[in-house]
Amino acid sequence: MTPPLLALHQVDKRFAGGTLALQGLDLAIARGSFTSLLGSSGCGKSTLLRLLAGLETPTAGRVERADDAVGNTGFVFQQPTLMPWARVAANVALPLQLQRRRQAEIDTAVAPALAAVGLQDFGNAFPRELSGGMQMRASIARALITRPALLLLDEPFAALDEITRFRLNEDLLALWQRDAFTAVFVTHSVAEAVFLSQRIVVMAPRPGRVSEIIGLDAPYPRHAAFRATPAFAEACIRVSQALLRASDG
Amino acid sequence: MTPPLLALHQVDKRFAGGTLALQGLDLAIARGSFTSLLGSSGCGKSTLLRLLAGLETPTAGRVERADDAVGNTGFVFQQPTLMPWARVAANVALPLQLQRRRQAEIDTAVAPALAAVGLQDFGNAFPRELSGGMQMRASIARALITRPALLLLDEPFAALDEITRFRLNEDLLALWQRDAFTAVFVTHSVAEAVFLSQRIVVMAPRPGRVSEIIGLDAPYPRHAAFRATPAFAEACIRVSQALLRASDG
Amino acid sequence: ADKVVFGTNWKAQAAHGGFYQAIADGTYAKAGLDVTIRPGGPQVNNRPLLPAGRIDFLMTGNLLHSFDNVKNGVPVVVVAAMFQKDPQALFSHPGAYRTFAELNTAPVAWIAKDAQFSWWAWLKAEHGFRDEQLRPYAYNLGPFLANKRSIQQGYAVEEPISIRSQGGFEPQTWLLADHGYSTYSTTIEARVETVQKNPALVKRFVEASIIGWVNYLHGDRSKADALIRRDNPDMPQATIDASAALMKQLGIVDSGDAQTLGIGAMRPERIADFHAKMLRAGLYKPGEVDLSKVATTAFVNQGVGVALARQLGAGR
Amino acid sequence: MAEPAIDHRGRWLTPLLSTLAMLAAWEAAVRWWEIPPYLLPGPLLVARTLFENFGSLLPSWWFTVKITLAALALAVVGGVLLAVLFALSRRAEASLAPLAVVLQVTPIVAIAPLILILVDSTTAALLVCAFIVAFFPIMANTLQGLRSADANLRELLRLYRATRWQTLRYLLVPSALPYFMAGLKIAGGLALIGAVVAEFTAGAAGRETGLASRILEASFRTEIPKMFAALVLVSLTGIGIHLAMQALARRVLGRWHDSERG
Amino acid sequence: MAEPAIDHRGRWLTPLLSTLAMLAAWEAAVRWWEIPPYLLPGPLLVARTLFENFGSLLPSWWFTVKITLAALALAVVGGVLLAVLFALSRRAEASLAPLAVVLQVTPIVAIAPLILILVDSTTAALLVCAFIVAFFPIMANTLQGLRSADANLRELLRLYRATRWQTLRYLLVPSALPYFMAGLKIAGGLALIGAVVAEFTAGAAGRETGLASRILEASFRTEIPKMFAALVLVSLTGIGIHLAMQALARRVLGRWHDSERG
Ligand SMILES: Nc1ncnc2c1ncn2[C@@H]1O[C@H](COP(=O)(O)OP(=O)(O)OP(=O)(O)O)[C@@H](O)[C@H]1O
Ligand SMILES: Nc1ncnc2c1ncn2[C@@H]1O[C@H](COP(=O)(O)OP(=O)(O)OP(=O)(O)O)[C@@H](O)[C@H]1O
Ligand SMILES: [Mg+2]
Ligand SMILES: [Mg+2]
Repeated sequence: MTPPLLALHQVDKRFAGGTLALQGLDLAIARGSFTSLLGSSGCGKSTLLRLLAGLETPTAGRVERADDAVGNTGFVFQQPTLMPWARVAANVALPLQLQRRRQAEIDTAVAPALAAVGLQDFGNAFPRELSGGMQMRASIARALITRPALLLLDEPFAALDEITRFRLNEDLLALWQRDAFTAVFVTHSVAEAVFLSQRIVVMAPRPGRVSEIIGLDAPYPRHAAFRATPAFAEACIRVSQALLRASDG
Repeated sequence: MTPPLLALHQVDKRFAGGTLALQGLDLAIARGSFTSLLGSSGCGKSTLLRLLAGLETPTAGRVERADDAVGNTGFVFQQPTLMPWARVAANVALPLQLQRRRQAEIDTAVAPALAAVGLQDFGNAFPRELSGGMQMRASIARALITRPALLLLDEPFAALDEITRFRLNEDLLALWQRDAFTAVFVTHSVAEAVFLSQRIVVMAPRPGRVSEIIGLDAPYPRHAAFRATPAFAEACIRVSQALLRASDG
Repeated sequence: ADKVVFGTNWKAQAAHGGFYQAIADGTYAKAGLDVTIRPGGPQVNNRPLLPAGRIDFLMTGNLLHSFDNVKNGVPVVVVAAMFQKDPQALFSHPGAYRTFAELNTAPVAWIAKDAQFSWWAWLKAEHGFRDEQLRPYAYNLGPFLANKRSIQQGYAVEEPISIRSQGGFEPQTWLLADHGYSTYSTTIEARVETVQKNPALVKRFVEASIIGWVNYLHGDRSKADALIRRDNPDMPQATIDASAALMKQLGIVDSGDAQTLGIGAMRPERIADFHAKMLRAGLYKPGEVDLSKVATTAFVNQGVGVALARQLGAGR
Repeated sequence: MAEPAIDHRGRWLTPLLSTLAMLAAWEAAVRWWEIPPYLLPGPLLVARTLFENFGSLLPSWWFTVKITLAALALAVVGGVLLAVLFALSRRAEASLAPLAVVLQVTPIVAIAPLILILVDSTTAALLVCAFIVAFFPIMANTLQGLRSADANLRELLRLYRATRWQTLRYLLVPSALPYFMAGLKIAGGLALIGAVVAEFTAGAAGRETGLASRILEASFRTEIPKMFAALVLVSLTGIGIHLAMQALARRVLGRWHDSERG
Repeated sequence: MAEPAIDHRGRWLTPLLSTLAMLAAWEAAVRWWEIPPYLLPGPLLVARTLFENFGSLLPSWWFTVKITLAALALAVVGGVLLAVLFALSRRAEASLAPLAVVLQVTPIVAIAPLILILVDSTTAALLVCAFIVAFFPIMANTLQGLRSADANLRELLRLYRATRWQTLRYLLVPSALPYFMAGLKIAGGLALIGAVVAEFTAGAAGRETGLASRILEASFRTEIPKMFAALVLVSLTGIGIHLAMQALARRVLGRWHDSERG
């Protein structure tokens, strides 16, 4: 068996303020897998994602990150996190700039990236001139533009309407199948998690820990029709119940 | 018939950048009603809410706001919009401070307001020490603390897990019935809109305008069981179809 | 007693000794005056305070200021000239230059700002000095000591003492007064209004100051020195002693007319002669300065203190 | 705030009117109390003197302006470089910040002689002095600005393993701009005053003299109206620099920073 | 940045070591080129002179410190008040900003006599001069800070119909704090230099003298080691003020502002 791309061993995370955000967490993320994180607000999903990205260090335990994950990670933060002084196109182009790509290459990459999230007309706008959902979409475009090996998404579609959300869900899956990256996806939507993932990690709060891990074996590619299948509905119910158990426990 | 609390007549809103966010918008909000706004990302929902609050002025047309709405409005912005230098309790207390309430009165009001959104243990934290969903909940507590006559909510629950979200939905309805305020609620969740509202305004994009208005006559109080009724499912389907029509048109 | 504030143009030093003497030994008090001395300083400009009425008398370095006052309609007038010779001098390293005429070949001349606007113009016009030599003198000897070919300005009764102690050599002193710079110095200015309305006060102040100077130069100056050191705590007694000795040796105060007419003596002809030189130096245009308004001799030339000086053994 | 934005004409009219009002009050005070011109000349007299001496003041003004702008440029370069160094390394800050403070608080008057010994050309000495006066606000403000970069954006760049240089270029520098602009407004005035004060203390006379020499000369020679004329030139120059900086801030921050909206 | 935070001991050790290194280099230079003490004394000689003259320098130092702190307090009050006025009303800014600039760029040397005529006590004159030097950075920075308040929070307050005073208290003042602190760092040094320069020009004579008088005296008498001893006192005071301001900033911004993290 190949070693996992990312692995957490008995990880604790306590913040300076004293909050114990995560405790005794064990988790392995296989290369090329699609994992969703579900859990109540404040249970430590974002913190876990930041540990996976190497943006936080654990207070106890160990985080192992394979070499090909480091420096080749796309991250959609929970907040849009755009540079207010740069136009949308420049914001989206930033990761390429940081990789010192040639300007021509950048220009050809940015236009389709914007179009993919429906922002083709707003490349010249400043972030403050976008709606909340549009800002998140710009942030998604930025995370995808480098075709990262590891994609971490923190509630990327929460601010979007269902139609856009469904479309982007399918687009994301198509990309995942084409590029075979590893995805860790935080969402509050059970249906979204079921639609997208191979594995759903249900977290319990106070302190944050893994409550249950639910595997989903529906085959890919999954399309809109999958949402209408009994298997889908049944999985949703299983996950919802796991969530209920996690928040009761 | 009593005049509406808020009324928009043929309102256009064009931003300095040139974007025409709203065009020819007519809308009346009756006193004590619960209205939801649905529409694709960037179609002008937030802009409409800001017009209703008097935070923007229309470029054409008229916005009429009854005297009892002015200065007695609670607003949950799409972003948490907390003061980074103040602790959570102080952030929530701000509206009362501005109304120059006595400190004792403020102290007794803040604790239950925090508890209502599950932040009883975080009154002493700074906003940066909260998770995204917790920040939104603080913002909701702040909007409710003055018991406003008009409550404008811009995707307040988008960052929350379904369990918390369902609970807060019911809490909100209970408050609405007790205090008889007027609510305008922006959401991307069709189910949420159906569960909460008397009336759903479906907006169409580019430029933003009212596409359809769907009335819902399910009686209040509505509880979790309502979600399981055929009437609920049927309404959801109707609204979803209206949304599809709006984004196609 | 009448309250009188007397402003000087520098920190307390031996060159102000006579005035401190008159306070210390009660000469002013005897004249019915309660005098406060307000020292000036390198960047402290007490001069506007006189016409503004914040001080009553002002000690002024040379007559140029008085010419400027008349030219600009400032209603003040010179009532006495305590120094017959201006102690203003140039210094050079020993043996660097043989004659005053050679000084204009010095590569560097450390000259303070105020001098650049007054007698430097005269040195240029009369003695061939050049602006290229100029470097600003911030009353710090270091740059001069460091450059053997440089020259610098200074007070003949002040700088040689510190050059001696810091540089360890006796500088050559070129007194401007010996080369045609014929201004009076350490003059006392008063407002025209005071002179007209209260001449008695002016007379008492001038005459008590003269007596003060006689006593300072020829009598026991220990109490005056104590006052000087109170106003300027870092002034060592040795410097005061050396300075006082130089004043006598160079005949700064008590020479020429002063020996017969008394200290403070002024002659209009000499003022006119000095004015003519400054005219040639281009500092003034003809007719700009009404010489009759520059000074009044009503309070000097009475032989005050001459007898006292002889009695104290002056000239011996 | 609730106050409506002043319309375009108001933007010029208000300061003009208020300046005129102040000048009128000054003139009135001078006439009412009959303050003689050798103490405080009225603005009319100053204006006339300025007009009459304009030809002779102009070269001095130009000299001062040159020193000011050169010193400001040096201060910007030096201050920004130092701030960048400090922002990139706490160690560098800990080692060098004391030196920067020492430079700021050392009175030029005291060290001018040393500078004159070390530096041959008077103009260079003037520049050094004016630079010392002007660089600190740029440094302190830019540093605070570089430090104030958004923590989330900082993490984004860390994630992409941006080099220090990239972090600087793409994040820190734009974040510091509002602070830098405020520092520039302060330093603009300080460079001017630094040029003047430096000339007071380190300046030579002769042909190459600036406004400071004219001020001193007029002061020594009790030509107070002329002194005020020169001071007015200094003030006008300061206001000019200030307006230029303000326009620059508006241009640079205009479309994205809260401070330049409305 | 990637650099690890310096540990607690390092925070003191680094500047100490770097200062010692600089002093050693200075001493070595003085000895190597045999620079005479009347040009540039070595640090050892300066230290000895400082030690020997400590008793006589102490009262002067204390006098300067008093003026500095008083001027800084005045500058804070005046600068903040003016900034608040400007932030609340663009009109007020348009009318009065030119005056503030004029105050900033007018050389004290030139107007000191005028101040001495208007103000009776020398100490008060010193205060006025030092204030003039120090107030502008506070004003400019605080103004920029007040303007930089988050637009969304501004709207929130508008919604609750907060009065101007409330907007100021609950939003603008906290928003301005990071800018104000940077301004304070600048003004701290400027108040000190202002106190020194003011004493040079408006000179307290007689018993009540500060470090400026000691510097000048020593300079005139070419007691350069003593001058440097006094300058060192000024520098140390400046560094002390700077460290105090830094500690204050850390206290005030510590828990919430990006600039004071890590
Ligand atoms: N300050 C602004 N300046 C310029 N354009 C703006 C501004 N605010 C909003 N817009 C534009 O107006 C349109 C409507 O924005 P609005 O925020 O109302 O959308 P929304 O319906 O709330 O979207 P979302 O669901 O994504 O929040 C968008 O196209 C946006 O780009
Ligand atoms: N910087 C911080 N300092 C102190 N405590 C923090 C910090 N960041 C997060 N926390 C705490 O850690 C816990 C987990 O936060 P986290 O952001 O991981 O939650 P989350 O699962 O992402 O929640 P949400 O769904 O609301 O975004 C919370 O209790 C929060 O208060
Ligand atoms: Mg989160
Ligand atoms: Mg919105």
